[in-house]
Amino acid sequence: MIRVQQAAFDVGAEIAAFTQGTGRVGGVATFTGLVRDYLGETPEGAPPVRAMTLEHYPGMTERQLERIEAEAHRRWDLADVLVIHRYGRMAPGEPIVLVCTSSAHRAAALESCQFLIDWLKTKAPFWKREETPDGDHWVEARAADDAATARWERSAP
Amino acid sequence: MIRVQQAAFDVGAEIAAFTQGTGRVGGVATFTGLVRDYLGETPEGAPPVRAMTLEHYPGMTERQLERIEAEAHRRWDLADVLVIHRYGRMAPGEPIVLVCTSSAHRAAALESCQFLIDWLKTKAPFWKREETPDGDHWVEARAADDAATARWERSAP
Amino acid sequence: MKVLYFAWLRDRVGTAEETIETPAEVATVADLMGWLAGRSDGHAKAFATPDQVRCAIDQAFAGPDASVSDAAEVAFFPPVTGG
Amino acid sequence: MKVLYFAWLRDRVGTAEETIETPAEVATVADLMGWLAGRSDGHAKAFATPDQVRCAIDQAFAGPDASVSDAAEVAFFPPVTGG
Repeated sequence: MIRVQQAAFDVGAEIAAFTQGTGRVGGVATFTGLVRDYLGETPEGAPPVRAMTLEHYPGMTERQLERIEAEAHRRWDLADVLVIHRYGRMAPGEPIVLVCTSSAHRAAALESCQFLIDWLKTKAPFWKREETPDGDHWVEARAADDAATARWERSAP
Repeated sequence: MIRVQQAAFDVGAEIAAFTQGTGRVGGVATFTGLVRDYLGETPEGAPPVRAMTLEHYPGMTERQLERIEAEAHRRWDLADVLVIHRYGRMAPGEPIVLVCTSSAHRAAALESCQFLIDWLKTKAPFWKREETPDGDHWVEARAADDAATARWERSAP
Repeated sequence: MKVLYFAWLRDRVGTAEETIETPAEVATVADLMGWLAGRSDGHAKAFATPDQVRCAIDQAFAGPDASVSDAAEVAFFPPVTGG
Repeated sequence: MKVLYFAWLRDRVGTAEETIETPAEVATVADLMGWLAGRSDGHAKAFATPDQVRCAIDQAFAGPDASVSDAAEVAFFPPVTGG
């Protein structure tokens, strides 16, 4: 299931409900992405982020996330998939994105979870704008994200 | 943190507390292993499991899990690690094990989560006994688990 | 044809959406980018670094050589940064 | 020396723990397994498939050639199946 929403969500409650619904198959993997309270790769010397706004392309976002979900089901034997992605303004510590996968095989759950977060980082039309003491700025795309996605294009299990 | 306990735990509440504690770093990965309601690799024709009992080696279990946790911190730049592993009797759908990792880098969180569950499958002294309509039996170790662990011995990031 | 702009492309163009009629020689995404760049100073700034611009035709990613002849909705935006 | 048995090794031996005194020629884990196998029918059954038996000396995994001379606690069990 795909959900694109402005409202904050409760990570624990979402994972509990997902696990309750499909848990008997064996394993549940999750990844939660949260707003950091600093910029860049390491906290040393990085300016603090006061808040972040995620803009997206309504319509295309849902289409891309549904394609990514279908691709995960095609590549792995999964019982269930949940992707929640927020847009709008959010504070440090708030969840941005949650990916949950369940499978009888733990490797399938874990690998598909990583695949989904890697893919949506480069294929879902979202753009982050950070508010810092030095002003607002659009976050630049990272080459590492493209590399992470390219990895999955080389290897189809 | 390592917890070895008989009591059931609330997956959602544990993940929520872990995320609350370290979430601002960026990403949280989790894996939950649950008691399946059937035996073996696929549900086809497999008899139902009524309950499962996990025996362990008190003392050695904690030592091994602490070593595995330290190894994950050595290999990846992690903000925090939580491993909860239960022993005793549990019903289908109940959680057996929970691994949570957090990091500024999503790949570190996801890979270390997979590493931890792979390693504890072959390095932590637990033994599963399943109760089925055909009687009780000890679960046999899977060659796939050894292979999953061996993979990490070849590749240290 | 409806044209949408997102993130810093919208900031530079100064609008999120406009409806345009293109001349017949605008056949591809690259042609359209060049043509749009001539519409205003804001458009020119938005398309000044074309390698930093991504395109979707009718809500699917499209490369610079993709045809825009039958497009109802064309969107321009920077490389995505969600997740 | 304290010897512990887990899972089906305990079922077969019939006890979870026993304290033993070994003769001087029992130097390694493999020696100890052979010597224990002679203590009862249950012990013999437990050690009948030695490739299915794992060992820990003082709560750390030990191979068949590891010395048991200074061991306080030796445990035997099947390959682990947790997680």
